[in-house]
Amino acid sequence: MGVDAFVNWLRDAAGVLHENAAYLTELDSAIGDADHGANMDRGFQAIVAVLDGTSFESADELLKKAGMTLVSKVGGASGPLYGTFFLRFGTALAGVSSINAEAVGKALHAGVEGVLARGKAELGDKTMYDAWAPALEAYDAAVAGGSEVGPALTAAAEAAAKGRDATVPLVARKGRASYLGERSAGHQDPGATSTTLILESAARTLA
Amino acid sequence: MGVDAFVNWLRDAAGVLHENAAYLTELDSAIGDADHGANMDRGFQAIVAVLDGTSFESADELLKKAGMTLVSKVGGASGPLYGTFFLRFGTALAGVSSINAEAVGKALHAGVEGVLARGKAELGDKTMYDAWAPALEAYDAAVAGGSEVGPALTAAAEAAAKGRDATVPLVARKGRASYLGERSAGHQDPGATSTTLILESAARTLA
Amino acid sequence: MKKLINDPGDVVSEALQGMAAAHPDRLRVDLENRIVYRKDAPRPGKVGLISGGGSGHEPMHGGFVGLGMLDAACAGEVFTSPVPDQMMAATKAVDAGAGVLHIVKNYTGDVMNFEMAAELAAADAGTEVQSVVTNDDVAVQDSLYTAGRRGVGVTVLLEKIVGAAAEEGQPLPQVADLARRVNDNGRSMGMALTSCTVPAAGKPTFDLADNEMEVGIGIHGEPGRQRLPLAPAREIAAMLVDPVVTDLPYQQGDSVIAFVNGMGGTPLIELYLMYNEVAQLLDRAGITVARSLVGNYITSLEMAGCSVTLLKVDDELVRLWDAPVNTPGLRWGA
Amino acid sequence: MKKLINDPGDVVSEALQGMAAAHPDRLRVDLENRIVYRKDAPRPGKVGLISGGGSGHEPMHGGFVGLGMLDAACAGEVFTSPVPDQMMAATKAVDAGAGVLHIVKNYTGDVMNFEMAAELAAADAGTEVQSVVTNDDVAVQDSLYTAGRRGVGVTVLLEKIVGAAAEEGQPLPQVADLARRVNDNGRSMGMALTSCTVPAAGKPTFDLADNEMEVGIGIHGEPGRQRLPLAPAREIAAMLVDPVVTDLPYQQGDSVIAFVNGMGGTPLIELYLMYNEVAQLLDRAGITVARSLVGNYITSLEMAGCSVTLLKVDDELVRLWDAPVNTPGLRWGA
Ligand SMILES: Nc1ncnc2c1ncn2[C@@H]1O[C@H](COP(=O)(O)OP(=O)(O)O)[C@@H](O)[C@H]1O
Ligand SMILES: Nc1ncnc2c1ncn2[C@@H]1O[C@H](COP(=O)(O)OP(=O)(O)O)[C@@H](O)[C@H]1O
Ligand SMILES: [Mg+2]
Ligand SMILES: [Mg+2]
Ligand SMILES: [Mg+2]
Ligand SMILES: [Mg+2]
Repeated sequence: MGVDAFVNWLRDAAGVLHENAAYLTELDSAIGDADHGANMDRGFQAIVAVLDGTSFESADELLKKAGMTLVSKVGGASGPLYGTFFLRFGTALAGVSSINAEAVGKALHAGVEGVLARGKAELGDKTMYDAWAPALEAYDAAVAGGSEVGPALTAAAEAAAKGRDATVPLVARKGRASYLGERSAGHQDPGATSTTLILESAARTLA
Repeated sequence: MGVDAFVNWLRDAAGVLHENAAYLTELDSAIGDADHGANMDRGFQAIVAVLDGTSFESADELLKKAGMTLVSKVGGASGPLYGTFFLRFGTALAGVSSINAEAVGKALHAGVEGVLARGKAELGDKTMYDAWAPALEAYDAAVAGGSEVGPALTAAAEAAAKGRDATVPLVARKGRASYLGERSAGHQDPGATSTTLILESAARTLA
Repeated sequence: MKKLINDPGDVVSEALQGMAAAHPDRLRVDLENRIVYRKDAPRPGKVGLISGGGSGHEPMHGGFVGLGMLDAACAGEVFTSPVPDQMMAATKAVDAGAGVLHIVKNYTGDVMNFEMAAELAAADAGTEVQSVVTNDDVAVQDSLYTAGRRGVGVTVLLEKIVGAAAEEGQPLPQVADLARRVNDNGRSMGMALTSCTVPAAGKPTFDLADNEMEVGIGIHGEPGRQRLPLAPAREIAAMLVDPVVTDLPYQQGDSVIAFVNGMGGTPLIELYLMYNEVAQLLDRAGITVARSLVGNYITSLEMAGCSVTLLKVDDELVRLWDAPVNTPGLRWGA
Repeated sequence: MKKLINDPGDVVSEALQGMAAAHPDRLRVDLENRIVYRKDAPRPGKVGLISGGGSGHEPMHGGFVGLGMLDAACAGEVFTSPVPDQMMAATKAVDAGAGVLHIVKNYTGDVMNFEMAAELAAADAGTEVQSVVTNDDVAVQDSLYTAGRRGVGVTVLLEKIVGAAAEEGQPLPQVADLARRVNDNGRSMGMALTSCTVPAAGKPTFDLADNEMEVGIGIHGEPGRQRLPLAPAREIAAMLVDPVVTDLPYQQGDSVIAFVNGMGGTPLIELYLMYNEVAQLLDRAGITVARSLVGNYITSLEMAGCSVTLLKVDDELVRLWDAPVNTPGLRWGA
């Protein structure tokens, strides 16, 4: 897989997040502060602007730049979390000669570890980690079963969607939704939703 | 006519204004600041409190006290205007041995002159004077035709009601409604409405 | 009606109690007469400054009592001018022999009640009383044949500037002249995004659709001169600034105090955004902003909206504006 | 959405331009980086104080920049914490060799972004940076197992008090300790009568019926802990004061700064009325009010509602509270 595939991913994700901005903000209104859609859209539009102006030699440079862009443009909880994800994802690809299913798996793991290091969420806290964690597991299982990147990402995205849906009944223990206590139950986590969109986009574009 | 009749008038007017407080405020919302009902009600309830606590020897003392009470308790435009009306109405009755149709007529004239002196309104300015002026005229005509106080006040109240209705199409040139310019047309003046209520009450109680 | 209140009939007296409790260092409140006094009034040799009006415009006027501004403020019911008894009591209490100036906003009720008070106070104790009536609202047209223009934003600036003159010991005639000069050089225009609710009335004074605004409003929740489609801040600023600038008229090279005032329910972020538009318009008109004031100072309960006031100033007015003031609503240099 | 704005995307930058235009005497605004600086920063020998957070809380934080308070404030998008680049730039700009204190409200986003900035600033220029996180909101329960309590009203009091300490030249460790002491001694609780509308979202964050209120809200328009029937001010005051008093716990004989804060759309008349209730409750609890603050200081856009903050103080904290401050949002003694 070359740089182009990752450029496609970021552009595709930007499009999907833009289309879903109002939806993500709607979800964030119920248990947060009504900015998740605007945050993700602002960040990924900034990435698109970078892509429009620069061409990248390597996937790791591209993805690190994407991460730094998110850190610099988003703010809020999602900025450092997704920013760290892409920074570490990119760093994990540095020096990798052939980006295959295994390399992408390592990068995903590195990225999600970054999310954990920053956010210190645990499974069931009703955060984006509730989408990332099952996605990683599904990805690993698929690769272990012989899948290539594309199908493995499809499995990951499907697992993320299940994880996202499973956030609905949870009482939040991290992030802004935790302030609501019991009242956070019954609502889908916005971050788990954007994570799923980003993984679905990956499944479409990275193959 | 003795003090009692005037006590009845003030009590009756207080009751009617209390019942119509929301209506007067509603009228004042359209072209003013939504307080005319509260103002009139506060003032006349204060008069009732005075009546409950004091007995008056003469109609002039009673009515002057009513006027002073309105001045002291109402504020706004209606406080000084109605306050002055009752002060001068009372003053005109001072030393009058028999309060008959003529004496009441003089008192009404004196009161309305007070309203004019304070407010400097002209006919057609869309104020309470648009109810007072035709009322005076009708009262005088009735007395000239031989009417007693009761029927003369009935004629006055009917004329006031017509004057009140005639305020509807007018563009206000005095008071708060004048700030609205053309937009004041199409609304009935609150003060002309309360004047009519007070005169109707007089027709019912002074005889 | 959604308000932080108890019984609607107790709003004014309970708010005054709150003021008294919050500012015991600077204010003394006569709850019976609903008068907010500067704690150390009367000040020997100083002209007493009194204002007052309906409540619902906070911080005006009670919040402008203190060093360098008012000596007393009389609070009426919400949107209802106070009664002469209050102004008389206040006049007597702040008179230290140098006379008293009444600062009255031009509303029929305010003018009549203050007039009665001045007549009575003069007759009663021989206090020398002068009055100045503010009438800066350019939204009111044909003012010659009506109740005239409303007193709005200029009142705040006037109380500050005239307060400084009184504080430095200027005599009554001079203080009164200054007050008239400030009024003559100031103009305002306001607009509303929402109505407000008089507590005793219990519902909004007018209804406004989500895509509408009222332009040319006063400070009593009354409808304005025109109902227009909601517009961007840039256009609203022009609607407010243009009639103000052309009315005096302000001219290229004039220096002004520029005052963007919130109507009570508009947050500061929007007022600063409006100020940005206003400053740009003034810049284009060649008018220099000597000083500025941005915030909720003369309000209409919880109404959303704003007004723009421009006061043409010379060095003397700027000096008096800059002089120390220490009131709950306006404070600097002290 | 009824607001005095142009394009929703430009609200923050246009409001910052307005601040810059309104306060050229005291502030310098880096519009590119969205940083409000004290005009004369850096001050030689003085610990630099920086805060920041999402916009929509005005006057906090930009309005608290100036003598005796902050050296710089970083403005994020509405309700979105600023990014590390801003805090890094501000940190470098205000560092005068005495180090920099970051004042951070406890929200996941704010904490993470400030953390990244502190790491980068320390690595980059060798600036000594300490951080204090405010978390005074007693509405948040089970805070041990969650993101913890929100930083709300205490932040305002802390910025003032710690600002005074920095102004008088106290060294960074002492200033940071003081900040933690202030935070440890302060508690807050808030409620909303209405929601607010994030400009980019275009509609209210939550819907509330005419007879409902949200109790236990923060400052980001988020729903609170409980939706309750609308209650009189007296009962609301008890709902806010009781959990605050019992949490520290405050005790008979304690002296406090009592702070009744408006959420942005609540007019001063209601805040004073609330203060009256709060003062009576404190009086009954035997708690002495050493100082008070009443007004809209840490807001949620145009939300109607209020919060109560109590800060237990000793003579030293009162002395620092009373020290001169000259910012657009808070000013005395200067
Ligand atoms: N500690 C955390 N760890 C992982 N994810 C988190 C954490 N805190 C919040 N999030 C995620 O961030 C999302 C909210 O992002 P956003 O609305 O952009 O930021 P903010 O909460 O600062 O407004 C939540 O839905 C949640 O998925
Ligand atoms: N100059 C005036 N002369 C006569 N009546 C007036 C004048 N100005 C106002 N009014 C009357 O006062 C009424 C309003 O009274 P009110 O609402 O109690 O006082 P305010 O206008 O001060 O709120 C008007 O409807 C009008 O009839
Ligand atoms: Mg959010
Ligand atoms: Mg009225
Ligand atoms: Mg009125
Ligand atoms: Mg946010």
